[in-house]
Amino acid sequence: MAIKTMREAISEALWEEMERDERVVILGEEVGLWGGTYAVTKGFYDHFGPERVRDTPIAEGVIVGAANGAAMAGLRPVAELMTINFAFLAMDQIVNHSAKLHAMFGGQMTLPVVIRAVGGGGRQLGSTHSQTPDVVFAHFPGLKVVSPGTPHDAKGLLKSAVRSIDPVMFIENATLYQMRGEVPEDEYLEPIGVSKVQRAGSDVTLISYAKMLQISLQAGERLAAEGIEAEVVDLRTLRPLDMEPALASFKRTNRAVIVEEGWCAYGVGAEVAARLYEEAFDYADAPIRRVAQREVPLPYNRDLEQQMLPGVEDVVEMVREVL
Amino acid sequence: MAIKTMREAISEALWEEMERDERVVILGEEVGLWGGTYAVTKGFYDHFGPERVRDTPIAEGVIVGAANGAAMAGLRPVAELMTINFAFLAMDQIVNHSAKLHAMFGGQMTLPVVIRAVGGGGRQLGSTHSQTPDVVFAHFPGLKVVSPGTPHDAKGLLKSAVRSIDPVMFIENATLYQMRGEVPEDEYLEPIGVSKVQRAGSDVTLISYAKMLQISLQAGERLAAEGIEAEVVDLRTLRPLDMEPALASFKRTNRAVIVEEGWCAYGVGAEVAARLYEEAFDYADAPIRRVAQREVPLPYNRDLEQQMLPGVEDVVEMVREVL
Amino acid sequence: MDQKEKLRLYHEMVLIRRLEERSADLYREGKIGGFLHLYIGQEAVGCGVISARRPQDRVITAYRDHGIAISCGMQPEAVMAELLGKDTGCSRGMGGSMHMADVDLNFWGGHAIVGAHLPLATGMAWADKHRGSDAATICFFGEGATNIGYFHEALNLSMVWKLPVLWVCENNEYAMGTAVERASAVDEIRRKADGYGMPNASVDGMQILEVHRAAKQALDHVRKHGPFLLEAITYRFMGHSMGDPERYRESDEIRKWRENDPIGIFRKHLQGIKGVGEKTLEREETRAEEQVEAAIRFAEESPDPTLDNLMSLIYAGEES
Amino acid sequence: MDQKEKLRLYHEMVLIRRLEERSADLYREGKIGGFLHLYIGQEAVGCGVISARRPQDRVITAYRDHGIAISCGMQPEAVMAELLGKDTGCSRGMGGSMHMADVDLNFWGGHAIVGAHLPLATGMAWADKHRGSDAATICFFGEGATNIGYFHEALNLSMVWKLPVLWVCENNEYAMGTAVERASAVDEIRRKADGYGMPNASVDGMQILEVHRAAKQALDHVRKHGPFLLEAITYRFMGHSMGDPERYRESDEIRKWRENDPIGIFRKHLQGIKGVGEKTLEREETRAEEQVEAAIRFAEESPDPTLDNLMSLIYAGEES
Ligand SMILES: Cc1ncc(C[n+]2csc(CCOP(=O)(O)OP(=O)(O)O)c2C)c(N)n1
Ligand SMILES: Cc1ncc(C[n+]2csc(CCOP(=O)(O)OP(=O)(O)O)c2C)c(N)n1
Ligand SMILES: [Mg+2]
Ligand SMILES: [Mg+2]
Repeated sequence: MAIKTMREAISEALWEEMERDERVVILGEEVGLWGGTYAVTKGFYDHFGPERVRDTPIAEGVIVGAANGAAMAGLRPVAELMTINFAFLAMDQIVNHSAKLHAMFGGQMTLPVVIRAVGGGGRQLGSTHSQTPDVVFAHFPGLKVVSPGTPHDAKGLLKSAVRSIDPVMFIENATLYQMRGEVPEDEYLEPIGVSKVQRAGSDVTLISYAKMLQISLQAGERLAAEGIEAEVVDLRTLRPLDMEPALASFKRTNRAVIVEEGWCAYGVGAEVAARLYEEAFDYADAPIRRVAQREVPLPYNRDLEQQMLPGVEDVVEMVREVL
Repeated sequence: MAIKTMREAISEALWEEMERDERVVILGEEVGLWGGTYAVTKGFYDHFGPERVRDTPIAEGVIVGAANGAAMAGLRPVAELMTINFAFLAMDQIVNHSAKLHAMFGGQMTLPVVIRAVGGGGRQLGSTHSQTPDVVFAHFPGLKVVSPGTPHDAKGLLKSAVRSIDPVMFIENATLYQMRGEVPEDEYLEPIGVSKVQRAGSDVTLISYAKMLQISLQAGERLAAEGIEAEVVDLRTLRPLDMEPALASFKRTNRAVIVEEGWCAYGVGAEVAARLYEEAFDYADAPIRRVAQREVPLPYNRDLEQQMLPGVEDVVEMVREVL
Repeated sequence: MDQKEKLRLYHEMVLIRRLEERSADLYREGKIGGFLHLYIGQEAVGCGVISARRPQDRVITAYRDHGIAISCGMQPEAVMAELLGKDTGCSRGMGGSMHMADVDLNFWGGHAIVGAHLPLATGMAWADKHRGSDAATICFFGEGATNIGYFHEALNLSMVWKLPVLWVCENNEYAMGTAVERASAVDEIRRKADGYGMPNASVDGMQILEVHRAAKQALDHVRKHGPFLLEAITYRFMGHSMGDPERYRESDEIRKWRENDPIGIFRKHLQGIKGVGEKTLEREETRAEEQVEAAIRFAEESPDPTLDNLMSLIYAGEES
Repeated sequence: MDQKEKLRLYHEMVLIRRLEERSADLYREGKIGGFLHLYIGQEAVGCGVISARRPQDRVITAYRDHGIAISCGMQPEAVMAELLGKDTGCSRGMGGSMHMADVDLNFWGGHAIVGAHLPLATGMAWADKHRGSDAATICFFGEGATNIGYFHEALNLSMVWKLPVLWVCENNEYAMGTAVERASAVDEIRRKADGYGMPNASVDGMQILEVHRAAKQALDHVRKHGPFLLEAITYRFMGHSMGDPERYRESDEIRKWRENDPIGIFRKHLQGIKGVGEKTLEREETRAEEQVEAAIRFAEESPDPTLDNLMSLIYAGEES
């Protein structure tokens, strides 16, 4: 297996799917001539041409709206939102249209659209540009919400997303693009809606996804040095949410900490904790804890911003608390 | 005390605040000449004039945006969104601006804006017009999210919202406007961010808000007939969330059911359950349960839609399960 | 337009009118729920424009969609059953009045978020152009919808990408209770096209033959050069939806417009044609009435959708 | 404009230029984080327009805001400290480069969601008009922002409510890497005003005196009659933000525009004025440089904001 960056893995997934299926088209701000704000679509414009890699005006409503319409008419659009913070300008198209038209018209229309959006904090961009509001999208039935934490999963899941006939919100992390990991040479798909154990352990269950998977794995290493073996479960998909691996692990470890980058209140961790208790109440030996972003609009000041974000130390401390 | 409808209570709150403070202005679609889509502002246009009761184009982005700007410049705007489903067209203004500008500019600007929005299902309006996505707004620090369940609280809380120098999302229920309840004659305020016990009981704690408060109270009556005394806690404010009354009750009853109208997954109930366990783990004698909307875009067909919404029977059944 | 086609259109207009009049009854009886927005008074716009389309041309509109559905070829049964929330409805009882569609007829719905279907139209036209198809997309919307951001984003993109979209603004003077000039900086809506350098025209929306002619010309332009904005001046005779107190307009104004009933106008025109006698017209009218009653019977006898139906509709599936 | 005011403006332009050049250094040194969008090349627009405002007139702009902040009267210390994320920064280290404001100077920020501050401007102007104040609101935005729905909703509402807003489009030819005509149906941005029946004008954005004159006239109109759209043709000499690979334009094009440096043009004009010698100009230049260095020292010595500061900012309070 080759070692690739997350950016390469995502880029390859798109490239391969465009080669495979000529209905796949990309649209968004600066996806073409510029090569993608985060260089994910670098080289696409020259190779696939401006008809399949469409630069758009700054108009998120019609970016997602046109993707929805094109999907209804048989294309397989991949819409890129420059950051997930701008998804709020397309919110109506995402939650009222992508997520609903299939069911609302009795199944006549399908909306095979992928909405790629980059999120995450920690880059001193100020509060409107640093959000991780994944949970907000995961709340809507009809939508699938995917957010990978390794290059391997990013590639396999994005390929599945492009092939899915349901709308998929695919959430990436700007601070993970440089991260490296193993990626198979041969073609493969990862299934949407399936969680995965990314590290085995028997003392405590860490449940996370996306960037926080990496933080959790690092915390796992740190804990291992102290003789504590953490099992790390990667949700990968927030909707539909597969609780099985987390439940199985929790039933063995009887202790869980959920780690997410977004705000704690009404976050992903709340749902996961509620589900663990609902389905494995008798297995809980200690309160399930959540590690998440502090309840503030993120500040520009570097140190202050870092303090507000969940880190390895926070996870390690919380694990000590549940043990 | 007089008996008044929810509509009258809300209307009176606005009227009194407009009489009290001439900085208070109303804007929105059909708030003026029409008298409000749900007749909440009936008579306001004639009494306060078109300068203070402003009909707007259908343009939710600039409705909330102009309210934000006017608030920055010293007015006290109350923006009405015809339904909360259209709040997604103003999502960026609500979560990226109302909620953030105060902190992002170091406290220089205040945004004393009230965003009134009507939500809820059960009126056969189809999936894009029937949502209860309150939790989605409650996820954002900087915003206050209020949703009353009685005429008394609606009036007192809305008056507090208008006086608050922080942005408040005030969520009403279309199917509650006709509901009657006691409303004091004298002026009063209800504090934002304070939950309240609406029915005393010792066997189980029902936690809910808005329309589901009424459903929970009805379930309480039904259960009482069987000798089960439910304590009903009304959250009233989703952010900041006051867990004290719910915690105190849960510590006595050791059993809780959370009832909300929106979808279960990543809903309000998840957060409340997670908090109860975090702060009163040892008091839980049974898994905390959630009663909520089924995970579907709501259908038009009347019976099918009703089946998807939480009702008294669902609550009663769930209580039996936790006992 | 030949006489046969004219009679077909007359029948279509009457069918729409009767169907909606009976829908209003059923709404009052509580058999139809939700919101019900009637097209009464505006029939010449939909019938006129859609009679100029070819089968490959897509149609999309807002919530005031019963007439458009019929003009696209939907059977009254499928409309009525949807209004009654039945499994035999065009949207299987999931959509209701505001959300009718039949994609096999190239009718892409009935959309109830004001303005939100304009981007959808842009996307459909993009897909057609991308594949080299010569289909056009016809997008209807109210004048109230021209004030929302979607209108701007969609018209601009359609122009930049030179997409085959015919934008049809049905200017019926009001958005709910808001008269045009109270919400729009220009009251001649076609002027808005100037901001996009988009060709445009205005037409008397009460005259079906004029609408048909204008639409034909506009569609020719669309196929050859790209987007076109057609403004049809019309009026809704009824309230915005059932239960509208109509405090925002004078009954005199309504009366004056009613004298311009598009069906009355067209009927007069037909009466003037040699060979079309009163009998012929009455026959079409009776036929329409019978169709509507049959549709009501069909709808009432149809089954409700089941929970299983609904559950199978949340997601389309895994792989295609 | 008298000679003293001209020299003041020359100093302002040079101060902005030096401050941004040094900011670029500090960014490369890692002392400034986040995104840094430089105004270099566009100084004549902000300086020219804002020199025509009265103190009661509000100013609001996008993320390319350092120059506008200085023109509104912000001290270089407050700008630099904000760039370094310090508690002494104009936004107390919470906003950074993109989010500068000083409401006491009637400068309402620096906003980084493209187009989102146009509705804010509408609202501020509404508040002023509502209170009977004669203040105007000046709203700057890029040509790229004119394609988003907010532009449409805000311009339309400002016209319908006849609000005192001067809309200033800084057309610098590109939105990130997208040339005007690749994203906008019209490349002469002022044409968009036609869709709202809004008076408009275009001005050479490299000539500060012309900008000043045009802004003065426009503001007169705004105070008397309502909104006006002023398009300033300009160019950004640097990348969109630090780290822009600039693959979307030719270096030749940049060179040609650089010959039109607004500071160079204005310097030449000043050299031609009797009584303004080379010495005077150099003195202003040196003063600007010293101010910038002093601002950097101030910023570097300033304290960081504390966690308590931040926590106290989430909500403003309960009652007013
Ligand atoms: C985004 C949004 N805002 C508000 C509404 C409520 N609403 C439904 S129809 C309507 C009026 C639309 O007027 P117009 O576009 O002129 O169409 P008409 O009803 O006259 O056919 C309004 C405000 C909505 N459905 N969607
Ligand atoms: C809603 C939104 N979409 C995208 C972006 C990313 N973005 C920031 S600046 C910019 C280009 C804006 O161009 P223009 O309005 O011409 O201003 P200029 O940078 O040229 O001054 C883009 C796309 C954003 N900040 N907000
Ligand atoms: Mg209308
Ligand atoms: Mg630009």
